[in-house]
Amino acid sequence: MKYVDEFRDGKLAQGLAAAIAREARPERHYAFMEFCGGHTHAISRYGVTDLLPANVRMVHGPGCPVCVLPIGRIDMAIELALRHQAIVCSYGDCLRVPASDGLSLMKARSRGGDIRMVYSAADALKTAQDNPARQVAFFAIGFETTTPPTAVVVKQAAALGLKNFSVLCCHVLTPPAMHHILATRQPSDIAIDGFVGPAHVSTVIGSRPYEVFASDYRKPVVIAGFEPLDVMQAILMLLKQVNDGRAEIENEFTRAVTRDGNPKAQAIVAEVLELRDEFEWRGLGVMKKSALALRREYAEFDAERRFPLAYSVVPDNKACECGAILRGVKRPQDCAIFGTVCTPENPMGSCMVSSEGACAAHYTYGRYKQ
Amino acid sequence: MKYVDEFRDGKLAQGLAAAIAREARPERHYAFMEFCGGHTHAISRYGVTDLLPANVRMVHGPGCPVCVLPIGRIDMAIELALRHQAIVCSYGDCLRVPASDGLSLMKARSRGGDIRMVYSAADALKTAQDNPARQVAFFAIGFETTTPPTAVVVKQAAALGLKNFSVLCCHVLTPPAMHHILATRQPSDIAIDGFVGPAHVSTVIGSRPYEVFASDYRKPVVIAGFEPLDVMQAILMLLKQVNDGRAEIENEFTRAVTRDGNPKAQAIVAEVLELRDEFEWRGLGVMKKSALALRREYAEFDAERRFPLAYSVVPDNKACECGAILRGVKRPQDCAIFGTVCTPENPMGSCMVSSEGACAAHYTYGRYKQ
Amino acid sequence: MTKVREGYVRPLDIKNGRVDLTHGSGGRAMVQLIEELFARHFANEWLAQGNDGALLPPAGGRLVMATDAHVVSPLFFPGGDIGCLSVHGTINDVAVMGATPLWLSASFILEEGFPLADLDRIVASMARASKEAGVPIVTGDTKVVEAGKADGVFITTTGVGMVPEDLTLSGDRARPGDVVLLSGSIGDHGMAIMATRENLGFAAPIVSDTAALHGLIAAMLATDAEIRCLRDPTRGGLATTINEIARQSGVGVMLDEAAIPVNGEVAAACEFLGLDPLYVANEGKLVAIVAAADADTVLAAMRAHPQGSRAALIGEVVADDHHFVQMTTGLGGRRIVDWLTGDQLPRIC
Amino acid sequence: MTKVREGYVRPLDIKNGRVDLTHGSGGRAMVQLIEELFARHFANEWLAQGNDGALLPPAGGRLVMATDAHVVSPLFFPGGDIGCLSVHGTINDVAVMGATPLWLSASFILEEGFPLADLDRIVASMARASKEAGVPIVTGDTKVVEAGKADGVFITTTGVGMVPEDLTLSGDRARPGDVVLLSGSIGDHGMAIMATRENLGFAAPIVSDTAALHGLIAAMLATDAEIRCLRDPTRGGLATTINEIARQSGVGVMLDEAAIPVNGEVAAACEFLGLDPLYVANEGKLVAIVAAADADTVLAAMRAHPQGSRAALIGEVVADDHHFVQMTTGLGGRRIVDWLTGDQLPRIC
Amino acid sequence: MCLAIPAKVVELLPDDQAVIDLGGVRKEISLALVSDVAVNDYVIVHVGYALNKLDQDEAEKTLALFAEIGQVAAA
Amino acid sequence: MCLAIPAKVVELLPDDQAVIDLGGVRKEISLALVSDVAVNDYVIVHVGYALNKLDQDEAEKTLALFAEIGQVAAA
Ligand code: SF4
Ligand code: SF4
Ligand SMILES: [Mg+2]
Ligand SMILES: [Mg+2]
Ligand SMILES: [Mg+2]
Ligand SMILES: [Mg+2]
Ligand SMILES: [Mg+2]
Ligand SMILES: [Mg+2]
Ligand SMILES: [Mg+2]
Ligand SMILES: [Mg+2]
Ligand SMILES: [Mg+2]
Ligand SMILES: [Mg+2]
Repeated sequence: MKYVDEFRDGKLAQGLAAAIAREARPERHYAFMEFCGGHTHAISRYGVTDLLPANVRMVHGPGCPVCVLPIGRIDMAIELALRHQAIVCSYGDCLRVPASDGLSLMKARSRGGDIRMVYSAADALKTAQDNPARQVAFFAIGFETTTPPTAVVVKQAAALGLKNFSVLCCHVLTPPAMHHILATRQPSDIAIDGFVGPAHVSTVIGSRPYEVFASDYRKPVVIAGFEPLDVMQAILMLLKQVNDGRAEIENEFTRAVTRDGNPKAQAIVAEVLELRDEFEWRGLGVMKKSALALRREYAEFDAERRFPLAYSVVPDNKACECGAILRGVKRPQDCAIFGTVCTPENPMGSCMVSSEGACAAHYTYGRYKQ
Repeated sequence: MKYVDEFRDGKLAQGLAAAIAREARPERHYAFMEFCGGHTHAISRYGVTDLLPANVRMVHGPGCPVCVLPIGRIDMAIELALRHQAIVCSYGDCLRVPASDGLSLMKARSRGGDIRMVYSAADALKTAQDNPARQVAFFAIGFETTTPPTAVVVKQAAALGLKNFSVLCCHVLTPPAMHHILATRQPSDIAIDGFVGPAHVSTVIGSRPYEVFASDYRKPVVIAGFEPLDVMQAILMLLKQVNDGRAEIENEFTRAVTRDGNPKAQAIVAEVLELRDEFEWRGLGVMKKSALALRREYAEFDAERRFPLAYSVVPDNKACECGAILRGVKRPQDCAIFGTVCTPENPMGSCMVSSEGACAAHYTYGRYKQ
Repeated sequence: MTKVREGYVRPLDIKNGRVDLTHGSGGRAMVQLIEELFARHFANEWLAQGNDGALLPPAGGRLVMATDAHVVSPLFFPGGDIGCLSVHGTINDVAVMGATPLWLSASFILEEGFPLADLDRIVASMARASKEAGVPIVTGDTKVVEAGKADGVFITTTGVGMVPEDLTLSGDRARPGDVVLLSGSIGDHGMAIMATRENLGFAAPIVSDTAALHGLIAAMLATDAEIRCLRDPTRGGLATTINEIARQSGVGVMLDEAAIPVNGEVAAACEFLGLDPLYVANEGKLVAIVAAADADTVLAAMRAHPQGSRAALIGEVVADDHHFVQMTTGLGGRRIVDWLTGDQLPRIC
Repeated sequence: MTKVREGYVRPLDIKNGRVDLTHGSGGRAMVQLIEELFARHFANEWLAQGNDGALLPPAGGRLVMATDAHVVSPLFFPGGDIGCLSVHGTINDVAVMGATPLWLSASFILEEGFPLADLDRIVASMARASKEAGVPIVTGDTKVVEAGKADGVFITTTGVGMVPEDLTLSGDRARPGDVVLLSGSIGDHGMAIMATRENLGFAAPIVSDTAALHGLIAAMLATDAEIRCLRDPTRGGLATTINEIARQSGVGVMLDEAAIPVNGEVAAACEFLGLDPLYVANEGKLVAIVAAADADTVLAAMRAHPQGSRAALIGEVVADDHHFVQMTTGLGGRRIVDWLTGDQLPRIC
Repeated sequence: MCLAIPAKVVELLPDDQAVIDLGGVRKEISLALVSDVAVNDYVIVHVGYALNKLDQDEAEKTLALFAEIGQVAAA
Repeated sequence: MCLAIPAKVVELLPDDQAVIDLGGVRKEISLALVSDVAVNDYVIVHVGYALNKLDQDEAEKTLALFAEIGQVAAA
């Protein structure tokens, strides 16, 4: 696989590992947060940590869209299926996320909900066209990466004049989350020396939105691809910035990310969606201007307006440390119920749900280190 | 089972058999037609023929409502299910009757038709109430016995204001068939010395409608129950009439049949249904005033008016002798394809379909005699 | 470090849980279902091997192997459920071959959404039936299909048994002059199922006869009488079973209606539905074709066993090129007892 | 008099016919389906006995019994169909126990409306697979359920085989120091199924590896090497199978990612779907745990067999109280290879 | 098809419904087509509807007649 | 969740659709979010949509840099 296999090459990894080992000064510790679940996954699945010196530590960030989805939003999707008898189309990632009353979308299926996994927003639209007598709701979640396809299908549905298609819009934005993490850090929290910045989000929005973090918070940010060598190279670049005393925004992922991103995708999103005043993130709480909703012009495709749906805040399990983990101030193994009560089969918190979640990644790929 | 077992008693049967043997004059042959499939079934299932002298022969008549149902009517029911996507409710007897294109209601089910067996017209009505979003058509077949329940549910549907219930009315009348048989007999046909008249049909219409056969055609008629002893007693009564030179209407089934029948049932039928000008009977052809249709006041419950349905005449298999068998001029074993091409699994003609059909009864119960 | 219980942690919620697709995925959820539900009920040393199949001790003699899928609806009925039925049905197929049933396998096809409580009840019933019969379930399989692609649960069981070298019971061994024995009343299972059908709308105190027959069969074989063939008249009823034997052996059979036991409620329910009890399914009855000289011996052995207390001689084998099964009716006439034609019955086994 | 052919007359319309409820009724229509479709394809002396089960010749040694329900969707896929899969799958479960597979039973659950032409194709494929493997289908059963209560056809097969007295292969025999051998590329079956799924919308020249492995296994056993255990990594893939063995034996396993063969298209399709080939099903591959000293001998025997030409040593058994399966990644790092969690895959077996 | 059974009325229900008994088997049927049916009456039941009352005197007379005929014939 | 793959465009289809190839696996995707894509271009594909073109020069430069870094480190 061109442009995939090369970025997983074991020999190049050895070289990057050696360079990282050289660059890391033995007298100090480094902690970098990889913002995205994609990075978390690459680090875990390829065992990148084993190639890092002991004094370079990676801290998982909040960039897993499944993890930050609050229970109340999944409850809404289940309500669409069970109470409003809509066909609910969902990306596979969301099917097993625990919701209220011991349910999940998967369990709602086994209680009669017509919930279908789709691989693309386009499949959801097609489902609506194929089932004209049924209401079809697309459970749209994801960061800026996944938002443009949702905007495309809403425009298409409008052009087609579909009366049975709507979107339960749960799209969220990465910069507010990064602000939140930096703004809420306490002096007692482990210091974070820099960020591995989003890969595919940045293909859409570009690297420019992260410049403010380098300048305002004096933290180096390196946009990096999701292949393991990309992550290693980003770590090397972060080490150099720290050692040089710089706090800049750098781009390792030049093959896909530019400073301005994809203007066409941005325009379509801006045409269909608008900022919400506020939105609850699981683990992080309510954040202002951190999510998107359908514009009034597309109101008839908004499941929240088409159906009598109300959002309720559902608190997480009390023992769950997801919030602290998502903010990078705790590790999965710091949670009292990690691996005992909370496992990928029976996730208690959001970080255990997606394989990109910090707890699931550690459970699935990393437990041997304990 | 009170009033059932007593009428199947082997010892009483011996007595009646002895009386019949005495009454039958050895110097002549007797042939009686049992009009109803119910009688045919009782004779076959209980082996009544074995208890009759060799010179008393029973000839099967046309009184099997499944047998006389023309293929074109079944095609209409299938069309309701497959083309109009209605739920078709049918008595079990009709499910396997071969229709056009190698189909039957059962096979139409396996091609996706929603065809449901009901035990009662009331179940069909309930199906409509339980499936308000679907059209439900009741495939109403049968003689005067089965007609009143159909009339009842049409009245109920009207009272309930149901918009999704209709009846494909195929109810037929026994007297026209008896007329037809007597009127079409050729001098070369086996003489029929008398009729065992309908049992349950007569509970509804009474014995009066048969009086005309005794008077006009000079044939004795004995109304008889469907238990084997009833049939034997009727045979004895017919023998006596023949031997006495009488041609009267007599009633063996006094426990359930009066001269006037059930006036309440007759009134309900008259209120809901009216005579058709003509109707095709399988094997017997088109007969005037021989069947019923919904009155104009109940037109909205008439499947033939609610759906674009047209009746087409479908000829029987050329080799099939059903017509002659139903008229009592041939026996099943006179048909060239009896038991080879035509079997209960693959019926070619109507008489092989219902266990009350002459060919099926002979195949299922009587073949050993060949 | 955190102590992780082997493989999974939170117990199955048997009370309120439902089968979902993960239970058939081959992953941890499936392992948990197998261990906490199936293995708990079926517990035996062979199943505990935990391999792809069961390794069983040497067993001398010829093998008998029989299999049946069980798709009965409803799953629970008066006198039993799909679980015990699936054990009895296959044990009986092995036993009527003259074999001692030794081992069973069980394979489950579960519909997404099926309540675990019902599954637990069914599996417990299987375990009880297997234990009572002394025939362990030594290996199994579980698959889950999407909601709407099955009907709750289907269970296929396969049985293996051993027959002594000198014993061969087979449907082709009936000879003119042999007698036909029946172990008890007919139609109970099928009518018990029918009575549960709401749309038939009748109520009757009819209980399925589902039972394992190998004990009765052992008692019959112990007489050393000349038993030609045994068979359990399940789907299609007595009529179909007798026709099968007549066809396999190339003979005719003459039955005596008056000798065939039918419980009153079964007869009455058949009357209502226009059915003939000869065609209604049984799950705990057997038919034996026996040399005439040994009829009394075998009948006595049957009657001495609780499952054969109403055993009766119901007919005899006759020469007939057409292989017709005929019957002297209660009325004194004669009729053919044909194969079952069609089927308008609910699913019964 | 009319000569009536035994029991039924007009042949099944295999070309255009469909399964209907009468085919499961136990009556003549069912007998016809069995004779004109199943028995025609499976023809063998044991099935021809026509009894409730098959009477099989004496077979020395210990028995192995294994069963699997097959519910794969779609029924026909590149490289096979549910028919041959149901034969291979159960033969393999018997064979990985070290047994010579001898007999199969087959039980069918058919959905009303299923085209007889498809059934015929499936049964012919089973017959071919059974013949090629030399393992006859000796008994069977057929049930029909109403349209909408199943999904075309489900097939449960049960296999019986014999193991020599001195051979015991079992998942609990892996010991630290043993090596892990794999017979060939992983993920082919599961991805071949996925590629047929319209809603996944990808096209790839991937062919299922469905195959009977008892020939390969016989060649391995003929080396007299110390083979601890064999297993076919089906549902849940290689990862799940290795975890099962680690758990049963109470050991850990360290795999080497670079040594595990994965076909390019399978890897690419996994990339598209975000799947890990370690969790994708195989139907013609086996894993062997072998004493280290015998690794080369067994590997050579495997590679000499056409089904093992790409056999590889993919890891070793280690002591580990957590029974973790770990893997050295292609990158040079290390990760846990956990049990499969959840399942978003189509039905594969 | 014209199958009908004589059964005893054991309970009258609202809406012209009744429970009948035949040999221990009970079923709910409709009395919409008959008048003046009381508990312990026998009715002829067809597709879930009583078609008529069964005249028990006549039934006994018929059976007595059968018995008499048999005796005469045997004489 | 943000899983995206670089794949080669092998065919342009009507309605802004295209066929892409990744290691022998082909899939139809949408080009609605990108401009000026030609056959043989590589695109980053996410949930069935191309998010961006992949700059092949930059990819090669990055790989070359990795190799260089490795050599330097090993030196
Ligand atoms: S282990 Fe579970 S409960 Fe604990 S922090 Fe992680 S997700 Fe939350
Ligand atoms: S045997 Fe068949 S074809 Fe011949 S008359 Fe009877 S029904 Fe018709
Ligand atoms: Mg069987
Ligand atoms: Mg059985
Ligand atoms: Mg049997
Ligand atoms: Mg299995
Ligand atoms: Mg269902
Ligand atoms: Mg198995
Ligand atoms: Mg298997
Ligand atoms: Mg296996
Ligand atoms: Mg069977
Ligand atoms: Mg289906």
